[in-house]
Amino acid sequence: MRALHIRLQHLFPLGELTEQRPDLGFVTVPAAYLRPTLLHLRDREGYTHLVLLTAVDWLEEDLFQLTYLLSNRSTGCDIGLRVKFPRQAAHMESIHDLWPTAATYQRELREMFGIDFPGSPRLHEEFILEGWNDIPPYRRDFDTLKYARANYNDRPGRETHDPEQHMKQQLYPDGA
Amino acid sequence: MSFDWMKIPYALLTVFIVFNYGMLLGALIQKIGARAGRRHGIPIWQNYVDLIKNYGQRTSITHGVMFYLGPVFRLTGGIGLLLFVPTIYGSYMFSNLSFAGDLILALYFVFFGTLGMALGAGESGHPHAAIGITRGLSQVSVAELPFALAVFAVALQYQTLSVTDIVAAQQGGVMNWTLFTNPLAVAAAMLAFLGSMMRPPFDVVIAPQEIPIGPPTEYHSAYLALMQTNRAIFPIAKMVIYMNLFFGGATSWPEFAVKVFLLYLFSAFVGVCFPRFRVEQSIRWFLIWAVPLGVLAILWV
Amino acid sequence: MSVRDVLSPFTAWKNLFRDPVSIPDPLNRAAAPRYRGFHQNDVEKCIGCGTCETICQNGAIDMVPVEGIETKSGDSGLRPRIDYGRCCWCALCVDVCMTKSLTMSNAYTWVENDPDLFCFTPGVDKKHWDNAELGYHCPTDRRITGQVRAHMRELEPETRIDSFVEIVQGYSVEEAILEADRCVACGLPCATAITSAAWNCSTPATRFPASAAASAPTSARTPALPATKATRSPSAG
Amino acid sequence: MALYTPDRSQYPAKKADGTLDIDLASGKYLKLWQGPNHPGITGNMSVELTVCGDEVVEGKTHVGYLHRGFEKLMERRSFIQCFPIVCRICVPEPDFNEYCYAAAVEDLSGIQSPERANWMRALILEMGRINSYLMYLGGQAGALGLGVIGQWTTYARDLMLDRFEEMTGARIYHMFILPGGVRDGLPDGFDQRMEETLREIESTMKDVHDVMFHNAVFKKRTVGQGVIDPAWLDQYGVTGPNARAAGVAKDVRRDQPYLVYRELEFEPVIGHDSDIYTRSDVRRRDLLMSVDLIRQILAKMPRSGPLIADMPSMLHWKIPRGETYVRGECSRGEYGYYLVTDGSGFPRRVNVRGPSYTHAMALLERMIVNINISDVAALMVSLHTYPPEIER
Repeated sequence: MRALHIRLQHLFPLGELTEQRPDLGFVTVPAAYLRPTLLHLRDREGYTHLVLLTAVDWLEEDLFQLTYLLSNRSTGCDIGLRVKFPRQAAHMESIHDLWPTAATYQRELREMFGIDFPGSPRLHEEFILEGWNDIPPYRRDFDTLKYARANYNDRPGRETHDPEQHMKQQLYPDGA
Repeated sequence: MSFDWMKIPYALLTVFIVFNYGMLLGALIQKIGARAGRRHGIPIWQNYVDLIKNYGQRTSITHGVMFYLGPVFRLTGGIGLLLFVPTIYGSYMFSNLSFAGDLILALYFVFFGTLGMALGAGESGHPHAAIGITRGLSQVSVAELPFALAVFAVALQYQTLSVTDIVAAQQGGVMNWTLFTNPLAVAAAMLAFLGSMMRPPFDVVIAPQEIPIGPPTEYHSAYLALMQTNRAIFPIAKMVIYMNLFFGGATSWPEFAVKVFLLYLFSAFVGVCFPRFRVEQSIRWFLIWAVPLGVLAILWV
Repeated sequence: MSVRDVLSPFTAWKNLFRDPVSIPDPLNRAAAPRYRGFHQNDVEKCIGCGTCETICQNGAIDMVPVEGIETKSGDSGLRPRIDYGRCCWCALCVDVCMTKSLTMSNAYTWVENDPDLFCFTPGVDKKHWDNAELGYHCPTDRRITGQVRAHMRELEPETRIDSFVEIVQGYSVEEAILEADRCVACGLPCATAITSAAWNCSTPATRFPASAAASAPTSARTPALPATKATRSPSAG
Repeated sequence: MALYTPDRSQYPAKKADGTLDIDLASGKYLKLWQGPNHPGITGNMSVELTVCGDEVVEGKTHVGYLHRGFEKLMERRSFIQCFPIVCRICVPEPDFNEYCYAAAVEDLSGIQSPERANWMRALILEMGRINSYLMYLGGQAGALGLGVIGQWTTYARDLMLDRFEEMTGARIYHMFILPGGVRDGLPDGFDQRMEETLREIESTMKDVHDVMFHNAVFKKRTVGQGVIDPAWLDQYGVTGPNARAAGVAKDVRRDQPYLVYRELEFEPVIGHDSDIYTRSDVRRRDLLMSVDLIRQILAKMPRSGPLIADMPSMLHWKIPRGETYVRGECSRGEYGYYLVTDGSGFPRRVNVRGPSYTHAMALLERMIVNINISDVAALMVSLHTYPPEIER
């Protein structure tokens, strides 16, 4: 994993390697170098299997992170490429021509995180949510609890008591 | 020739007996099939429960007259078939409304129900119905072909178009049955029988997995009940014809019961063990295996 | 296509004369001894600490006052009421139960016409499985949170006998952290304290700021952004 | 035997962007929905078919019928509270969710699950694999109208569910693999009952072999149908039996051994024809291999020792910032959890990589073109997809 990282660093301006396990590492890639890095890994290093492509919302840092996880079956190693970019007007280059299956991931990411992948096929078709009228729901600032309360009713007759408050009230009704 | 009006209530009595026998037999065969799957199977009266429940329900949507007539046609096909062939040979009560050329009418009635369904289901406007009709009609037609050939062979053999006469010719010992006098015709007809019983490998028409969900879902409530009634009568009626043409007919109800049961079991026996053909595969299968047998049967005569 | 392919399928019929294996009466089949079935609660042992409510990720448990159970020192007088419309029988509430009063029987059939009856207080509302012996019980080992208080080291009697050194040695920092970690932030001792500021259950934690439990009592109950009771009803929150 | 060659002159042309130019108003094409409630579909999904005659010219997978946003829900639950909901992501084989989630949490928090717990986990995973395959075989035969197979395999699966029930306390959602270990050891007499169950499964599989795999009609329907080109494996991320039937021995148990698979003897099952028949056969042989693995596990596993690691109090358990990916070989392929933590008591992001995600979407849409409508169900079942993995 280290050797691979050193080889890659000669070619691309990569960040530090985070070695989670001996066979799994994560490395940050600038958005502009993503495609050549992926191509290099796929065609030269044997990382032919795109395991997953997903996003992480770092709301506090105002960043989206895309993780491209690639796997090399002959060495049994995985490398995750992290790409970070601002949350506003989030968009990323599409890789559906490298792996056709990425189109599905990108469709889901557009719907769930609102990240645009220009050129990806059927990108704007609804994937899971039909008639969704709120902000993309997997963003951190989407509050599921608030949404649920606004749209669904609760079962009547449910009420609970906080043991501490209840006890204080019962034992010291005057608030002593 | 004067018409004997008493024949009508007697024929209806036949229908009644056959209906109940069909209901019980259907459940029995299901139980036997369940045994092959290592299950206990349904209670023997389950079909009656379903039928009564379905007759008690009404639909709340409308599709047009033809749609509703579909199950009626289907049932007419079943009852008509039964009415015009002699069920019990030699019995005045249960020879029904048979007449000299009834074999031709019977052949027509076998097809009549499917045709009615096609018209009815087509009216529903459902795209699946169109596919189902195409499949149903093409498969029934091709399955009918060997049967028709076998019937011609039998008609040629006995030189008559009257079912009663054909049965009469087969009396006097097992060796007189068409089964032994013309085995090729029987073989062709039995293959056709598999095709018309809507059991695997020829049940793609009603196969829910393979899209044309078909009449059982389109029709519901009392319409479904009509079709269930038909499902109790029609196979038995068809087996009565087979019994009469190829297996020496029946001279008493117990003989009838045994023969029909064995015929019914034959379709289940094959059906449990095989998956289904696609339509064009089954057409090809009939053309390759069953039709030549039918042709040979005619040549044999 | 070989002859075998045509004939071999008919071997299916060999089952015809075997006994069927389907269960004729599925309703009265007894569940396995460990089965996670309906809840039982020993109301005498239960102290109403509400930890089961905290851990329930479905928001199925409410703490409700029960007639005949007095609020007294060490017992909030509340008992858990479970909404079986939400329960998923994961048994985390049983695992976390501080007093091991909450258990699960291996009963699994219960029929009612009124859906509201499926909101019930185990142990208080009498049910047919209340005395069932078998079922899932709170395990004895440390699982979700420690339940046994760590023993404080004491001086050996030989040393004690001729000195005035404190006999009880107190906890080391690690032990204290672990002990503070056991706190489930139920609030029961805090509520009965004369002045809650002077004696607070989380005091050991404030003494050792390195402890993971430092902010635990607040975060477990009322976390800042990601609400623990994300799915629960507003009335229950 | 070219009795009939389909007339493809009516087929739609491709537009510049690669999509098909389908004019429904022309009457040449018909839109059909297979699903979402339809016996010939795997779970709650649907395929929007455009057909020309009896042939499919385009198929689009639609999911979302059971979307509950598990990944989002988990962001609002503490690490232990996530544990009861992950199993719901795959109903017929829920244990891989529990295992992958627990393993990811352990990886990030530096906790080692005890040796005995690892053996227990491997046992559960293999039992779940058998269950999943049994369900598949019934479904594959049922999709082609051979109902009797499903009845036998359901019986065999029921026996396995009994073993699950006595071991884990539940039949479907076992909720047994906690982060840090497992909930309990084996009950008394489990080995013997397990052996009886395995024998019964083996005898059922022999019957299945006779009736389903030596069946003229079944062969007619499945041989040469639905071929996955080995070149597609990397393009579409195909894993598991679908890849193994294409002659590529992809098996996480062998490639990146987890739990105790290093100590077990097995060889990944492969096939070469890559059609529906081969895929069913690979799964049948894989099932028998799992039976063998369970025997090995029961013979080798330690019978005493801790079942769960020393854990911090899970009520206020925090995991330092980090990210990891943990995978396992489930009955459908590579199952993985990508977990990101941010130092709080809640996961920052959980992403479930279910094998069906690529199989049922991109791969199925590619394979469904130019097949008969009747074969859609058989093809879909043969990819062995479970929709909840897609929509999570």
